[in-house]
Amino acid sequence: MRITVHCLGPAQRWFGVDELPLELPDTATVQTAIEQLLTLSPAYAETEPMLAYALDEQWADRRTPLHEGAVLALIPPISAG
Amino acid sequence: MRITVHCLGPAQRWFGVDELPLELPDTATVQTAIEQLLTLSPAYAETEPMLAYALDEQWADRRTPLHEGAVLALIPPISAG
Amino acid sequence: MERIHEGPLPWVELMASFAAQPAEGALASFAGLVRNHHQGRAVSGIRYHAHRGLAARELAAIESAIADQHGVRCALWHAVGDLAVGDCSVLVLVGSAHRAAAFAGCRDAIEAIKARLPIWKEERFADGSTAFVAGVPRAGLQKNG
Amino acid sequence: MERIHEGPLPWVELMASFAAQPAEGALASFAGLVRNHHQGRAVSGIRYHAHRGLAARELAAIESAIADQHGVRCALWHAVGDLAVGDCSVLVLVGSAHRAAAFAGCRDAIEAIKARLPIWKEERFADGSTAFVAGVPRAGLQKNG
Repeated sequence: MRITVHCLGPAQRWFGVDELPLELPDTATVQTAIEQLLTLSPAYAETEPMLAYALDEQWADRRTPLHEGAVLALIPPISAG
Repeated sequence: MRITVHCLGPAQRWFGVDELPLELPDTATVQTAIEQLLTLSPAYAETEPMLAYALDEQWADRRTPLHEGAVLALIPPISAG
Repeated sequence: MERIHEGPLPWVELMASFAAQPAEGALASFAGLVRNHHQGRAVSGIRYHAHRGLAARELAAIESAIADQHGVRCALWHAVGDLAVGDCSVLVLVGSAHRAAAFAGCRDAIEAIKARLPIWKEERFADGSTAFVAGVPRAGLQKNG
Repeated sequence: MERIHEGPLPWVELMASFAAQPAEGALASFAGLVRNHHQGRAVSGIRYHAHRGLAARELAAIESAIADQHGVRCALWHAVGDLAVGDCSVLVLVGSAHRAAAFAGCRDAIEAIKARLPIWKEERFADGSTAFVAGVPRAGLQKNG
Protein backbone atom coordinates (compact mmCIF):
# COMPACT_ATOMS: atom_id res chain seq x y z
CA MET A 1 0.00 0.00 0.00
CA ARG A 2 0.95 3.60 -0.37
CA ILE A 3 0.37 6.10 2.50
CA THR A 4 1.21 9.76 3.08
CA VAL A 5 3.16 10.86 6.17
CA HIS A 6 2.40 14.37 7.44
CA CYS A 7 5.47 15.89 9.08
CA LEU A 8 4.08 18.39 11.59
CA GLY A 9 5.94 21.13 13.48
CA PRO A 10 9.59 20.22 14.03
CA ALA A 11 9.12 17.00 12.06
CA GLN A 12 9.23 19.15 8.91
CA ARG A 13 12.86 19.85 9.69
CA TRP A 14 13.73 16.22 10.35
CA PHE A 15 12.53 15.11 6.93
CA GLY A 16 12.95 18.38 5.00
CA VAL A 17 9.36 18.19 3.73
CA ASP A 18 5.78 18.59 4.94
CA GLU A 19 4.57 15.41 3.29
CA LEU A 20 6.29 12.15 2.56
CA PRO A 21 4.96 9.17 0.56
CA LEU A 22 5.68 5.70 1.98
CA GLU A 23 5.35 2.35 0.22
CA LEU A 24 4.46 -0.37 2.76
CA PRO A 25 3.35 -4.03 2.79
CA ASP A 26 -0.41 -4.60 2.89
CA THR A 27 -0.27 -5.81 6.51
CA ALA A 28 1.51 -2.67 7.71
CA THR A 29 0.64 -0.98 10.99
CA VAL A 30 1.75 2.39 12.36
CA GLN A 31 4.76 0.54 13.79
CA THR A 32 5.75 -0.68 10.31
CA ALA A 33 5.74 2.91 9.06
CA ILE A 34 7.75 4.06 12.07
CA GLU A 35 10.42 1.47 11.35
CA GLN A 36 10.79 2.70 7.78
CA LEU A 37 10.88 6.35 8.88
CA LEU A 38 13.61 5.59 11.44
CA THR A 39 15.95 4.75 8.55
CA LEU A 40 15.34 8.16 6.95
CA SER A 41 16.17 10.66 9.70
CA PRO A 42 18.54 10.41 12.65
CA ALA A 43 16.82 13.41 14.29
CA TYR A 44 13.49 11.61 14.11
CA ALA A 45 15.05 8.42 15.43
CA GLU A 46 16.38 10.31 18.43
CA THR A 47 13.01 11.84 19.34
CA GLU A 48 10.71 9.02 18.22
CA PRO A 49 10.02 7.59 21.71
CA MET A 50 8.35 10.92 22.59
CA LEU A 51 6.09 11.07 19.52
CA ALA A 52 2.37 10.49 19.20
CA TYR A 53 0.64 9.51 15.94
CA ALA A 54 -2.65 10.29 14.25
CA LEU A 55 -4.23 8.35 11.42
CA ASP A 56 -6.76 10.13 9.20
CA GLU A 57 -7.46 12.79 11.84
CA GLN A 58 -7.82 10.31 14.74
CA TRP A 59 -5.30 9.54 17.45
CA ALA A 60 -3.66 6.22 16.63
CA ASP A 61 -1.94 3.43 18.46
CA ARG A 62 1.34 1.98 17.20
CA ARG A 63 -0.56 -1.24 16.51
CA THR A 64 -3.25 0.50 14.44
CA PRO A 65 -3.40 -1.06 10.95
CA LEU A 66 -2.79 1.20 7.97
CA HIS A 67 -4.67 1.17 4.69
CA GLU A 68 -4.17 2.33 1.12
CA GLY A 69 -4.29 6.13 0.96
CA ALA A 70 -3.99 6.58 4.74
CA VAL A 71 -2.61 9.83 6.12
CA LEU A 72 -0.30 9.27 9.07
CA ALA A 73 0.56 12.42 11.07
CA LEU A 74 3.70 12.61 13.16
CA ILE A 75 2.99 14.48 16.42
CA PRO A 76 6.31 15.56 17.98
CA PRO A 77 6.44 16.88 21.55
CA ILE A 78 4.00 19.80 21.64
CA SER A 79 4.40 23.46 22.64
CA ALA A 80 0.88 24.87 22.64
CA GLY A 81 -0.11 27.99 24.54
CA MET B 1 -15.71 67.62 72.29
CA ARG B 2 -17.99 67.20 69.33
CA ILE B 3 -17.36 64.54 66.69
CA THR B 4 -19.21 63.28 63.61
CA VAL B 5 -20.09 59.62 63.17
CA HIS B 6 -20.29 58.34 59.58
CA CYS B 7 -22.79 55.53 59.28
CA LEU B 8 -21.61 53.48 56.31
CA GLY B 9 -23.45 50.76 54.42
CA PRO B 10 -25.99 48.98 56.62
CA ALA B 11 -25.12 51.31 59.53
CA GLN B 12 -27.25 53.92 57.77
CA ARG B 13 -30.26 51.76 58.50
CA TRP B 14 -29.36 51.19 62.14
CA PHE B 15 -29.27 54.91 62.89
CA GLY B 16 -31.61 56.17 60.15
CA VAL B 17 -29.01 58.73 59.00
CA ASP B 18 -25.69 58.93 57.17
CA GLU B 19 -24.10 61.23 59.72
CA LEU B 20 -24.62 61.60 63.43
CA PRO B 21 -23.12 64.25 65.75
CA LEU B 22 -21.85 63.06 69.15
CA GLU B 23 -20.96 65.16 72.20
CA LEU B 24 -18.22 63.44 74.22
CA PRO B 25 -15.89 64.20 77.15
CA ASP B 26 -12.45 65.60 76.19
CA THR B 27 -10.73 62.34 77.16
CA ALA B 28 -12.94 60.25 74.88
CA THR B 29 -11.59 57.36 72.79
CA VAL B 30 -13.26 55.34 70.07
CA GLN B 31 -14.51 53.06 72.87
CA THR B 32 -16.24 56.02 74.55
CA ALA B 33 -18.08 56.79 71.32
CA ILE B 34 -19.04 53.15 70.88
CA GLU B 35 -20.58 53.08 74.34
CA GLN B 36 -22.72 56.08 73.56
CA LEU B 37 -23.77 54.65 70.17
CA LEU B 38 -24.77 51.35 71.81
CA THR B 39 -27.55 53.21 73.66
CA LEU B 40 -28.97 54.57 70.39
CA SER B 41 -29.53 51.46 68.26
CA PRO B 42 -30.28 47.86 69.24
CA ALA B 43 -29.34 46.70 65.71
CA TYR B 44 -25.93 48.33 66.08
CA ALA B 45 -25.51 46.84 69.54
CA GLU B 46 -26.18 43.38 68.16
CA THR B 47 -23.57 43.69 65.37
CA GLU B 48 -21.00 45.87 67.15
CA PRO B 49 -18.53 43.06 67.98
CA MET B 50 -18.05 42.55 64.22
CA LEU B 51 -17.43 46.22 63.38
CA ALA B 52 -14.20 47.98 62.48
CA TYR B 53 -13.66 51.73 62.87
CA ALA B 54 -11.84 54.44 60.99
CA LEU B 55 -10.90 57.86 62.32
CA ASP B 56 -10.31 60.68 59.81
CA GLU B 57 -9.72 58.21 56.94
CA GLN B 58 -7.33 55.97 58.91
CA TRP B 59 -8.11 52.60 60.45
CA ALA B 60 -8.54 53.09 64.19
CA ASP B 61 -8.20 51.04 67.35
CA ARG B 62 -10.88 51.10 70.02
CA ARG B 63 -8.33 52.79 72.28
CA THR B 64 -7.54 55.54 69.73
CA PRO B 65 -8.18 58.97 71.32
CA LEU B 66 -10.71 61.23 69.62
CA HIS B 67 -10.41 64.98 69.10
CA GLU B 68 -12.67 67.95 68.46
CA GLY B 69 -14.07 67.74 64.92
CA ALA B 70 -13.01 64.10 64.40
CA VAL B 71 -14.86 61.96 61.86
CA LEU B 72 -15.45 58.43 63.13
CA ALA B 73 -16.57 55.94 60.46
CA LEU B 74 -18.48 52.79 61.39
CA ILE B 75 -17.33 49.88 59.21
CA PRO B 76 -19.93 47.07 59.42
CA PRO B 77 -19.14 43.59 58.04
CA ILE B 78 -18.17 44.12 54.41
CA SER B 79 -19.50 42.66 51.16
CA ALA B 80 -17.06 43.86 48.48
CA GLY B 81 -16.67 42.18 45.11
CA MET C 1 -8.90 55.64 35.92
CA GLU C 2 -9.55 55.98 39.67
CA ARG C 3 -9.43 52.62 41.44
CA ILE C 4 -12.79 53.37 43.07
CA HIS C 5 -15.00 54.23 40.13
CA GLU C 6 -18.53 55.66 40.05
CA GLY C 7 -20.75 53.34 38.01
CA PRO C 8 -20.04 50.11 36.09
CA LEU C 9 -16.38 49.39 35.31
CA PRO C 10 -15.48 49.66 31.60
CA TRP C 11 -13.67 46.36 32.00
CA VAL C 12 -13.10 45.54 28.34
CA GLU C 13 -11.31 48.84 27.77
CA LEU C 14 -9.36 48.48 31.00
CA MET C 15 -8.14 45.05 29.91
CA ALA C 16 -7.17 46.22 26.45
CA SER C 17 -5.07 49.08 27.82
CA PHE C 18 -3.48 46.95 30.55
CA ALA C 19 -2.25 44.29 28.15
CA ALA C 20 0.37 46.02 26.05
CA GLN C 21 3.53 44.82 27.81
CA PRO C 22 5.91 42.96 25.48
CA ALA C 23 7.77 41.12 28.26
CA GLU C 24 4.61 39.47 29.58
CA GLY C 25 3.33 36.20 28.20
CA ALA C 26 0.49 35.65 30.65
CA LEU C 27 -2.51 37.80 31.51
CA ALA C 28 -4.92 36.45 34.11
CA SER C 29 -8.06 38.35 34.95
CA PHE C 30 -11.08 38.16 37.17
CA ALA C 31 -14.19 40.23 36.54
CA GLY C 32 -17.02 40.28 39.05
CA LEU C 33 -20.38 40.88 37.37
CA VAL C 34 -23.77 41.64 38.90
CA ARG C 35 -25.80 38.41 38.90
CA ASN C 36 -29.57 38.23 38.47
CA HIS C 37 -29.94 36.00 41.54
CA HIS C 38 -28.68 35.70 45.11
CA GLN C 39 -29.63 33.05 47.64
CA GLY C 40 -32.67 32.09 45.62
CA ARG C 41 -34.05 35.60 45.07
CA ALA C 42 -34.26 37.46 41.74
CA VAL C 43 -31.95 40.48 41.81
CA SER C 44 -32.47 43.44 39.47
CA GLY C 45 -29.39 45.43 40.49
CA ILE C 46 -26.95 46.34 43.24
CA ARG C 47 -26.04 49.67 44.83
CA TYR C 48 -22.44 49.61 46.05
CA HIS C 49 -21.72 51.78 49.09
CA ALA C 50 -18.13 52.50 50.10
CA HIS C 51 -15.80 54.33 52.39
CA ARG C 52 -14.12 55.71 49.30
CA GLY C 53 -10.92 57.02 50.83
CA LEU C 54 -10.14 53.85 52.73
CA ALA C 55 -11.28 51.59 49.91
CA ALA C 56 -8.97 53.35 47.44
CA ARG C 57 -6.05 53.08 49.84
CA GLU C 58 -6.75 49.39 50.47
CA LEU C 59 -6.84 48.68 46.74
CA ALA C 60 -3.50 50.42 46.27
CA ALA C 61 -2.03 48.43 49.18
CA ILE C 62 -3.32 45.14 47.77
CA GLU C 63 -1.89 45.97 44.32
CA SER C 64 1.54 46.59 45.83
CA ALA C 65 1.43 43.48 47.98
CA ILE C 66 0.42 41.24 45.08
CA ALA C 67 3.11 42.73 42.84
CA ASP C 68 5.79 42.21 45.49
CA GLN C 69 4.73 38.74 46.61
CA HIS C 70 4.24 37.26 43.16
CA GLY C 71 6.64 39.34 41.03
CA VAL C 72 3.81 40.42 38.73
CA ARG C 73 2.09 43.56 37.47
CA CYS C 74 -1.32 44.03 39.09
CA ALA C 75 -4.15 46.51 38.61
CA LEU C 76 -7.41 46.62 40.58
CA TRP C 77 -10.67 48.52 40.34
CA HIS C 78 -13.98 48.44 42.22
CA ALA C 79 -17.24 50.14 41.25
CA VAL C 80 -19.49 52.17 43.55
CA GLY C 81 -23.03 53.45 42.99
CA ASP C 82 -25.85 51.81 41.07
CA LEU C 83 -25.11 48.77 38.87
CA ALA C 84 -27.47 46.69 36.76
CA VAL C 85 -27.38 42.95 36.10
CA GLY C 86 -24.33 42.15 33.93
CA ASP C 87 -22.40 45.26 34.96
CA CYS C 88 -18.84 44.80 36.15
CA SER C 89 -18.32 45.61 39.84
CA VAL C 90 -14.73 44.50 40.40
CA LEU C 91 -11.79 43.85 38.08
CA VAL C 92 -8.46 42.16 38.79
CA LEU C 93 -5.76 42.17 36.11
CA VAL C 94 -2.42 40.44 36.56
CA GLY C 95 0.34 40.34 33.97
CA SER C 96 3.41 38.14 34.28
CA ALA C 97 6.09 36.45 32.24
CA HIS C 98 4.63 33.08 33.29
CA ARG C 99 1.16 31.81 34.05
CA ALA C 100 1.57 30.30 37.52
CA ALA C 101 2.38 33.67 39.09
CA ALA C 102 -0.40 35.36 37.10
CA PHE C 103 -3.02 32.91 38.38
CA ALA C 104 -1.79 33.02 41.97
CA GLY C 105 -1.70 36.81 42.00
CA CYS C 106 -5.18 37.07 40.50
CA ARG C 107 -6.67 34.68 43.03
CA ASP C 108 -4.96 36.30 46.01
CA ALA C 109 -6.04 39.78 44.88
CA ILE C 110 -9.76 39.00 44.70
CA GLU C 111 -9.63 37.20 48.04
CA ALA C 112 -7.92 40.23 49.63
CA ILE C 113 -10.49 42.58 48.09
CA LYS C 114 -13.35 40.56 49.54
CA ALA C 115 -11.70 40.33 52.94
CA ARG C 116 -10.54 43.93 53.29
CA LEU C 117 -12.38 46.55 51.19
CA PRO C 118 -14.87 48.74 53.12
CA ILE C 119 -17.62 48.30 50.53
CA TRP C 120 -21.22 47.15 50.98
CA LYS C 121 -23.68 45.66 48.53
CA GLU C 122 -27.31 46.76 48.75
CA GLU C 123 -29.38 44.48 46.51
CA ARG C 124 -32.50 45.57 44.68
CA PHE C 125 -34.99 42.76 44.21
CA ALA C 126 -37.53 42.20 41.48
CA ASP C 127 -40.33 43.30 43.85
CA GLY C 128 -38.68 46.70 44.38
CA SER C 129 -37.45 46.04 47.92
CA THR C 130 -33.79 46.42 48.87
CA ALA C 131 -31.52 44.80 51.43
CA PHE C 132 -27.87 44.89 52.39
CA VAL C 133 -26.00 41.65 51.80
CA ALA C 134 -24.87 39.98 55.02
CA GLY C 135 -21.18 40.82 55.16
CA VAL C 136 -18.05 39.43 56.74
CA PRO C 137 -16.09 41.19 59.48
CA ARG C 138 -13.20 42.96 57.86
CA ALA C 139 -10.02 40.87 58.01
CA GLY C 140 -6.47 42.03 58.61
CA LEU C 141 -7.39 45.20 60.48
CA GLN C 142 -4.48 47.60 60.34
CA LYS C 143 -5.26 49.38 63.55
CA ASN C 144 -3.86 52.87 63.94
CA GLY C 145 -2.60 52.41 60.38
CA MET D 1 -15.34 32.08 15.72
CA GLU D 2 -13.47 28.85 14.94
CA ARG D 3 -11.59 27.55 17.97
CA ILE D 4 -8.43 27.23 15.88
CA HIS D 5 -8.05 30.69 14.38
CA GLU D 6 -5.66 31.93 11.70
CA GLY D 7 -3.70 34.90 13.07
CA PRO D 8 -3.82 36.74 16.42
CA LEU D 9 -6.93 36.15 18.53
CA PRO D 10 -9.23 39.20 18.86
CA TRP D 11 -9.35 38.47 22.57
CA VAL D 12 -10.91 41.71 23.75
CA GLU D 13 -13.90 41.23 21.44
CA LEU D 14 -14.15 37.54 22.34
CA MET D 15 -14.28 38.45 26.04
CA ALA D 16 -16.88 41.13 25.54
CA SER D 17 -19.19 38.79 23.65
CA PHE D 18 -18.67 35.90 26.08
CA ALA D 19 -19.63 37.94 29.14
CA ALA D 20 -23.32 38.68 28.67
CA GLN D 21 -24.81 35.99 30.92
CA PRO D 22 -27.02 37.43 33.67
CA ALA D 23 -26.78 34.37 35.94
CA GLU D 24 -23.00 34.52 36.17
CA GLY D 25 -21.21 36.63 38.75
CA ALA D 26 -17.67 35.50 38.01
CA LEU D 27 -15.63 35.62 34.81
CA ALA D 28 -12.08 34.29 34.97
CA SER D 29 -9.84 34.51 31.95
CA PHE D 30 -6.37 33.62 30.82
CA ALA D 31 -4.79 35.17 27.75
CA GLY D 32 -1.45 33.93 26.47
CA LEU D 33 0.47 36.68 24.69
CA VAL D 34 3.62 36.47 22.59
CA ARG D 35 6.56 37.59 24.77
CA ASN D 36 9.61 39.42 23.50
CA HIS D 37 11.97 37.00 25.23
CA HIS D 38 12.43 33.27 25.81
CA GLN D 39 15.22 31.59 27.71
CA GLY D 40 17.37 34.69 27.53
CA ARG D 41 16.96 35.36 23.79
CA ALA D 42 15.13 38.27 22.18
CA VAL D 43 12.05 37.01 20.31
CA SER D 44 10.45 39.04 17.51
CA GLY D 45 7.50 36.73 16.81
CA ILE D 46 6.19 33.18 16.80
CA ARG D 47 4.78 31.02 14.03
CA TYR D 48 2.26 28.54 15.39
CA HIS D 49 2.01 25.24 13.51
CA ALA D 50 -0.88 22.89 14.20
CA HIS D 51 -2.65 19.70 13.32
CA ARG D 52 -5.78 21.76 12.87
CA GLY D 53 -8.36 19.00 12.82
CA LEU D 54 -7.08 17.28 15.93
CA ALA D 55 -6.36 20.56 17.72
CA ALA D 56 -9.92 21.77 17.15
CA ARG D 57 -11.32 18.48 18.39
CA GLU D 58 -9.09 18.55 21.48
CA LEU D 59 -10.20 22.11 22.30
CA ALA D 60 -13.85 21.07 22.04
CA ALA D 61 -13.19 18.07 24.28
CA ILE D 62 -11.41 20.20 26.89
CA GLU D 63 -14.28 22.74 26.86
CA SER D 64 -16.80 19.99 27.55
CA ALA D 65 -14.68 18.36 30.25
CA ILE D 66 -14.12 21.68 32.07
CA ALA D 67 -17.81 22.56 31.88
CA ASP D 68 -18.82 19.17 33.26
CA GLN D 69 -16.18 18.90 35.97
CA HIS D 70 -16.56 22.42 37.33
CA GLY D 71 -20.17 23.23 36.48
CA VAL D 72 -19.10 26.30 34.49
CA ARG D 73 -19.36 27.79 31.00
CA CYS D 74 -16.04 27.53 29.16
CA ALA D 75 -14.79 28.78 25.80
CA LEU D 76 -11.35 28.19 24.31
CA TRP D 77 -9.42 29.46 21.30
CA HIS D 78 -5.89 28.98 19.96
CA ALA D 79 -4.17 30.93 17.20
CA VAL D 80 -2.16 29.45 14.33
CA GLY D 81 0.11 31.17 11.82
CA ASP D 82 2.37 34.18 12.33
CA LEU D 83 2.04 36.23 15.50
CA ALA D 84 3.99 39.29 16.61
CA VAL D 85 5.05 40.27 20.12
CA GLY D 86 1.98 41.21 22.15
CA ASP D 87 -0.43 39.19 20.00
CA CYS D 88 -2.79 36.79 21.75
CA SER D 89 -2.09 33.12 21.01
CA VAL D 90 -4.45 31.37 23.41
CA LEU D 91 -7.58 32.44 25.27
CA VAL D 92 -9.46 30.72 28.09
CA LEU D 93 -12.78 32.16 29.27
CA VAL D 94 -14.74 30.66 32.15
CA GLY D 95 -18.03 32.02 33.47
CA SER D 96 -19.65 30.80 36.67
CA ALA D 97 -22.05 31.86 39.37
CA HIS D 98 -19.16 31.79 41.84
CA ARG D 99 -15.46 32.55 41.63
CA ALA D 100 -13.87 29.37 42.99
CA ALA D 101 -15.20 27.26 40.13
CA ALA D 102 -14.29 29.95 37.60
CA PHE D 103 -10.66 30.04 38.74
CA ALA D 104 -10.34 26.26 38.94
CA GLY D 105 -11.84 25.79 35.48
CA CYS D 106 -9.61 28.45 33.97
CA ARG D 107 -6.47 26.96 35.44
CA ASP D 108 -7.35 23.40 34.47
CA ALA D 109 -8.21 24.46 30.92
CA ILE D 110 -4.87 26.11 30.17
CA GLU D 111 -2.98 23.18 31.69
CA ALA D 112 -4.96 20.76 29.50
CA ILE D 113 -4.30 22.89 26.42
CA LYS D 114 -0.57 22.86 27.08
CA ALA D 115 -0.55 19.12 27.75
CA ARG D 116 -2.76 17.98 24.87
CA LEU D 117 -3.02 20.33 21.87
CA PRO D 118 -1.02 19.28 18.78
CA ILE D 119 0.45 22.74 18.24
CA TRP D 120 4.10 23.81 17.86
CA LYS D 121 5.77 27.17 18.40
CA GLU D 122 8.48 28.22 15.97
CA GLU D 123 10.22 31.28 17.37
CA ARG D 124 11.71 34.03 15.25
CA PHE D 125 14.66 35.70 16.91
CA ALA D 126 15.95 39.24 16.58
CA ASP D 127 18.80 38.01 14.35
CA GLY D 128 16.34 36.53 11.84
CA SER D 129 16.94 32.88 12.74
CA THR D 130 14.09 30.58 13.75
CA ALA D 131 13.80 27.53 15.99
CA PHE D 132 11.07 25.26 17.27
CA VAL D 133 10.50 25.45 21.02
CA ALA D 134 11.44 22.24 22.82
CA GLY D 135 8.08 20.62 23.49
CA VAL D 136 6.61 18.11 25.90
CA PRO D 137 5.36 14.68 24.90
CA ARG D 138 1.62 14.87 24.46
CA ALA D 139 -0.22 13.76 27.60
CA GLY D 140 -3.38 11.72 27.89
CA LEU D 141 -3.08 10.00 24.52
CA GLN D 142 -6.49 8.79 23.44
CA LYS D 143 -5.29 5.95 21.32
CA ASN D 144 -7.61 4.77 18.61
CA GLY D 145 -9.86 7.62 19.77
